[in-house]
Amino acid sequence: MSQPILNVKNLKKVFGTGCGICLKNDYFETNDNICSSCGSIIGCTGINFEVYPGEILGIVGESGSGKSTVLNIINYNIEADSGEINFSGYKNGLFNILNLSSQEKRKMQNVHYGIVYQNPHLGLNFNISSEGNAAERLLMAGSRNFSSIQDKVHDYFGKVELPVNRYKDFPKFFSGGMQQRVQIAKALVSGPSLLLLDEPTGGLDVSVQAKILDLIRSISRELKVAMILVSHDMQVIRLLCKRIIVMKHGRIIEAGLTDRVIDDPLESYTQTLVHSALQ
Amino acid sequence: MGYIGVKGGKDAITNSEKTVDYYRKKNKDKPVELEQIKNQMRLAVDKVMSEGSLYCPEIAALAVKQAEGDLLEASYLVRAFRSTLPRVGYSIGVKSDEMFIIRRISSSFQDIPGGQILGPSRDYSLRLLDFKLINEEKFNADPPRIENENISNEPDIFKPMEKVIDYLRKESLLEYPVRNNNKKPYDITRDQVNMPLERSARLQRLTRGEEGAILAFGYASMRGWGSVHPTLAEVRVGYMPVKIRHPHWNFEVTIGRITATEVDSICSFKKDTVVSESGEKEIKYNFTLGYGFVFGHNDKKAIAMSILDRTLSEKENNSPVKDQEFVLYHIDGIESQGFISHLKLPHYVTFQSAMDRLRSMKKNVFHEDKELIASYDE
Amino acid sequence: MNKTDDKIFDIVHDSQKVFSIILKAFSFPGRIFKIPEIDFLCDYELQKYIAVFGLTLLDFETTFHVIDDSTDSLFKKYIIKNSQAEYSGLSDADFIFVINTYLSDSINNIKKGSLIDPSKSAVLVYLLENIADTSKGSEYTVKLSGPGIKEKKYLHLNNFKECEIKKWISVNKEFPLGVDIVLISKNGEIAAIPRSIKIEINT
Amino acid sequence: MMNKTDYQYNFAFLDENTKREIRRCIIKAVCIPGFQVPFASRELPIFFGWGTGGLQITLSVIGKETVLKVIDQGDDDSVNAVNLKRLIISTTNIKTTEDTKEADIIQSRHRITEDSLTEEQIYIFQVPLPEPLRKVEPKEIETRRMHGEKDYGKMYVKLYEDILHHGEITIGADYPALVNERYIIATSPIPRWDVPRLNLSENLFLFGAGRERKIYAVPPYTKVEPLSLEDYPFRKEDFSGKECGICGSRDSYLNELPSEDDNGKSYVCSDSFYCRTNKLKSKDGT
Amino acid sequence: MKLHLEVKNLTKIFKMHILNGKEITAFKNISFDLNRGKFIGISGKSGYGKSSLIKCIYRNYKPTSGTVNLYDENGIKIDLTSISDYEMLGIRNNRIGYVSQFLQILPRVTAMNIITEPLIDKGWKYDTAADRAVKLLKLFDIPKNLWDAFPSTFSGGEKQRINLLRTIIDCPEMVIFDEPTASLDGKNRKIIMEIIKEMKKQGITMIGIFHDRKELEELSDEIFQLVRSDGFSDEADVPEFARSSEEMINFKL
Repeated sequence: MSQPILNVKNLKKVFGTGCGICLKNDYFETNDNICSSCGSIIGCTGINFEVYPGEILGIVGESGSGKSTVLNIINYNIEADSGEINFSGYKNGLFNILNLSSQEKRKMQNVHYGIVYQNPHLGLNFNISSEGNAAERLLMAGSRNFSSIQDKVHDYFGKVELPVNRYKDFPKFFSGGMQQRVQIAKALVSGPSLLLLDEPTGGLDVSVQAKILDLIRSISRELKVAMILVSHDMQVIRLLCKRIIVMKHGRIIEAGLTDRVIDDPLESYTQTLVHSALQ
Repeated sequence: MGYIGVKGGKDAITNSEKTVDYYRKKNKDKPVELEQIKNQMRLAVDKVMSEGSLYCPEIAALAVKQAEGDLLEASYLVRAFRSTLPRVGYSIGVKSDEMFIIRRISSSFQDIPGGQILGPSRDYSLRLLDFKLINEEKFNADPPRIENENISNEPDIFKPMEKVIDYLRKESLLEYPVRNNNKKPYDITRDQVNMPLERSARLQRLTRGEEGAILAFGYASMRGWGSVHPTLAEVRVGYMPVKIRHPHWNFEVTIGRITATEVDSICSFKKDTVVSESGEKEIKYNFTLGYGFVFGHNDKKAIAMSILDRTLSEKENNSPVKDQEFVLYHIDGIESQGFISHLKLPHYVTFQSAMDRLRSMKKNVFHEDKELIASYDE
Repeated sequence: MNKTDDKIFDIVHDSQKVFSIILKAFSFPGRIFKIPEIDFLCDYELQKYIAVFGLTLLDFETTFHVIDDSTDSLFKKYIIKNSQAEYSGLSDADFIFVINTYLSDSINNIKKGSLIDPSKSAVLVYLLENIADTSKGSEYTVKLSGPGIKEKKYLHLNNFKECEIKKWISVNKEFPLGVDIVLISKNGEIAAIPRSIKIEINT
Repeated sequence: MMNKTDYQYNFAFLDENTKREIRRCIIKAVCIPGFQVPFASRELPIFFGWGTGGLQITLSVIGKETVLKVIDQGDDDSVNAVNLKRLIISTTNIKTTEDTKEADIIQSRHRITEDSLTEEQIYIFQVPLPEPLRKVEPKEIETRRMHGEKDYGKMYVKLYEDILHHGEITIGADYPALVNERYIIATSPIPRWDVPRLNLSENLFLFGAGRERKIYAVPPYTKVEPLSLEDYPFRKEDFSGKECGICGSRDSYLNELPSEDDNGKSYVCSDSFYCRTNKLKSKDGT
Repeated sequence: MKLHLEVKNLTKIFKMHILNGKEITAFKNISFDLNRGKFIGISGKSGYGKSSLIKCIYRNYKPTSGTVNLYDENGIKIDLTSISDYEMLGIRNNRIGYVSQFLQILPRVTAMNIITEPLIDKGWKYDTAADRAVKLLKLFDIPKNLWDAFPSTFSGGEKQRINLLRTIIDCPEMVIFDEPTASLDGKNRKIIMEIIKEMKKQGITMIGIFHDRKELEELSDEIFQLVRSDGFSDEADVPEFARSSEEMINFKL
């Protein structure tokens, strides 16, 4: 039985001023994510889950459900109000990595995690070459040999099937699908043990979307990197994930094996979601 | 061996300075007296005190004389002199309602308690050259008297006057400022300057700023680059007492007075949601305030400063004039003239280094480069 | 400015001389320098050298704290009177003077700076019996390495608790956060250990 | 006040509070090698951008006995060097020298002297742009964060991009270097020729930026590595096959002088004192 | 005889939130034992809960109450209803296979990749996994030109053979069948039946639902018949997957 690579416990984030009720207590009302006393928005609360080596964990929910908040807390883009995350690659998972100093967090982002955003502007510098974008991760992680960095970057560009003659081009001249390929290669090139995917096929055409999903699937098989995939699209999740979490209003509504959640949804929201998705 | 560069910097500087002196004196004129500059170039002296960041009309007048009327140069002389002065202590915060007013106007209200006092102002004069000044006789003027006998409510300028914004505060249209009396005043000439700056430091940086730069940024804001278009609650000019706490006996002592211009401008309103610990929510609407304060008499700089105080207090940063770094780093005339002028210094060592690179790169031009350029040139 | 009286600490020239030695001590960590003899009337005569250090670097823009083995803390009074520096709590102090005693666990409360500005941190100034770079009679040595040291440097602190040095090591473990340490002996020797220095204890 | 024509400036111009503040900053700079310590820079009688940072450090460090050397572009007689010396002497009356070995303190713009330096000397640079990351990031708040987190990826990406698009690193002078394996610094700007001299030097280097209000330091015996990639190593300016037209030196930094004779140009040592002594030496030799 | 699977008091009640919280009982209090190497068949009328029962064992559905104990060679048991999802994935990958009526087709994945996937997931090298797959593909009589084709273009029989092949490639100790032959014609049925019989010979424990009673009797060591008790709800209201019975009668063959 392998140990989880990531263990998330009781994550909470409140957007807004917050008050004694929503910040200090658990927030129980489930019909919305607005604190009835101060009007703050509950980004997420009571979030508990594990990610195991090599698996793709899906987080599904409509926009505003808190799924991206959770992902951004893990990647240190958003600071959680409370909670704990243990990562097996850091002090054997015995340390709450939310408490790292900012220079250690930066290292975590650069070495241990990779992230692919829906909006490529967030993940890529549009004014340097695609190669430079991917090389940045290796340079950040301490590699200092141009040729070996370039070889590795080209290797990953090959894996994501980027045309060879475009390696030196700036991502701003690329199509959305190509930009996502560069993002994925960039995220993976430093050999992270956890890949975070935030709606990676969000704004793409259906045919391009399918190709990116195939790419993610084959990378998962080939590199055995664990992934968290955030999506509002049940079909995307179903295709890639064996375990999923269903979120709404900043809370986890239901979690389980993907086929179980789809075939036997237990919670009211999940039943609605599944039935509307499958029709 | 070929041509060898010529040196002799020391002589060149000495001669250059002699030439400057020659240009000032060559017309066999009689020297301008500092008293004349102080009295008749009042606004130039005020500007130099403001940008030179030192309140001393005599020193400012000397600087104007030495700089042959280049006011930025004069301000710089004053700033440099300022650096040599030991810091004796800090004054007690100057209270503007203690101002002995010579000018006070408000554009927010038709009339204000205490009345509008136009005072010395060219605002309404016709901009026509006055040729009478060419041959002016020696003069000694008396203060003008009010000639229109219909005006009965002559303002009592000797009484401390309530500020217009105090009226707005009483009406709950403007928040009272939050004061932290325990906090030592920020001093940008002594404390480290770390962005982002707190408001008190921003105001100091603004009040020392170069008038033209302050005007340019303030104007840009009004034209839509950050859109603050205020209404002036009050512009007041006058004399203010400066007090210190006596080091031994611990009471307030007035040590002198300064002339200053102060502006409160009322900008758009804001909405705040205040939530108490128990979760009670209160929504507050208030006007926002911009504040300007400069040494001497200078309406336009104080007004522009109040606009920039407002733009820099805005939370969202969607315009250059709302960006602290952009505004505060670039308004200081002393800093900008220095760096611009440094281009005149020799740079041959670093330029040598650059030439070396360029030659080297020209040698191994990458064929890809040509493709790259071709593909982006379209 | 004013003509200096021979019996007064000359704030212009004496403090320049002392500063140049302090700067040397920080530039060459662990190396022992001698604070110059200055003939002036010091009503804190007993520990004149640490007083001279204070007069050189402190003024009304700085805060300080004293940890003293005596209760009346003559030193604190002396510095307030002669430098106008502001006395503050341990956690706010720019300079912390530890006189004939130790900080122990309270070392964790002092300013270590932030990653954005690590210079907003405290300087620890210890007054101790003596400092030596020979190992006569001490039960352990402190091995220093890092910027300012050619290879390595040994310091011997007689009658100085080893556990205090362990506290230094722990407070300076995440460079650039940390504190800078100055050791001044009663004979006027001075040595410094900036936070950039790796400290090892050999017993 | 206006009657007082004999106004006397403090020793070394600055008032003592200012000197003390700068001294405290210098100590912090030495303790955190390469970190740019913010300080409240004062206006001086010379322009910002003309060496006020280096000058403020010099004025805070010198004493009555100090022997000072000031150079600009390596030259003791350059206009700016002369001007700075004039100001310092007029407020201190200290001795100045052109002899590198004789100087306790050397203030410099754009060069390190060719002659080696000792533990007893302090070398002070005038720095116009102290922020090395400005090349890749315009915002001060962001560059401070990057230093705080040792987030230097963007800087190395610049080198990578240079190599990718130009086949080599394109930075001329002011070549960035990593100090003590922690902070990247702007090297003053000195030419690349001088950068290796910062590494494991015997003397203390202090850097002052007046307009940008920063002080930083490279202590003695401190590792200073010019940024590079292993297979594209750092390279100095190439003067191979060239020599000084005055002293014949083939191993010093040369200034190129356009002239009308055979090659169209000639060369002369940038370090004027080195050139003079070298010429004397070669005379003695022959 | 070694006990392999022990079902105790298993109950599944669906709570239909989208039908105002209506509760539908799929089956109630079902208990039975399954020994190693045996085949148990489940029969009963359509909608009586046969499929729900085996889905609860495989955690396609979450049982409302009861336990499902899986025993290993040494008699150590794991309760499949209480282990974590991740542990259940491990059981699915290593110990229990599941063959449904249809192959769940992954778009743009070749037959070869579908078959080798379970092995690759366990860390096999692709070449070794492919060797094994080729042997089975030949054994199952899949034409060579289909190996690298996408199964979405296959016939029903071919798809179902791929499905079965994928399940048995990594030698599970137990396989659950959910009408594997239902959609096939006679010839293809025969092929599948032969494969299952071969699996039985090799000692794989099995439990299954077969549409055809004859097939079921041919394979089973024991058959359990699900029957309905009184008070059954109006079928018209009930969604397909939730039709139910409440009791089960056991009769041995």
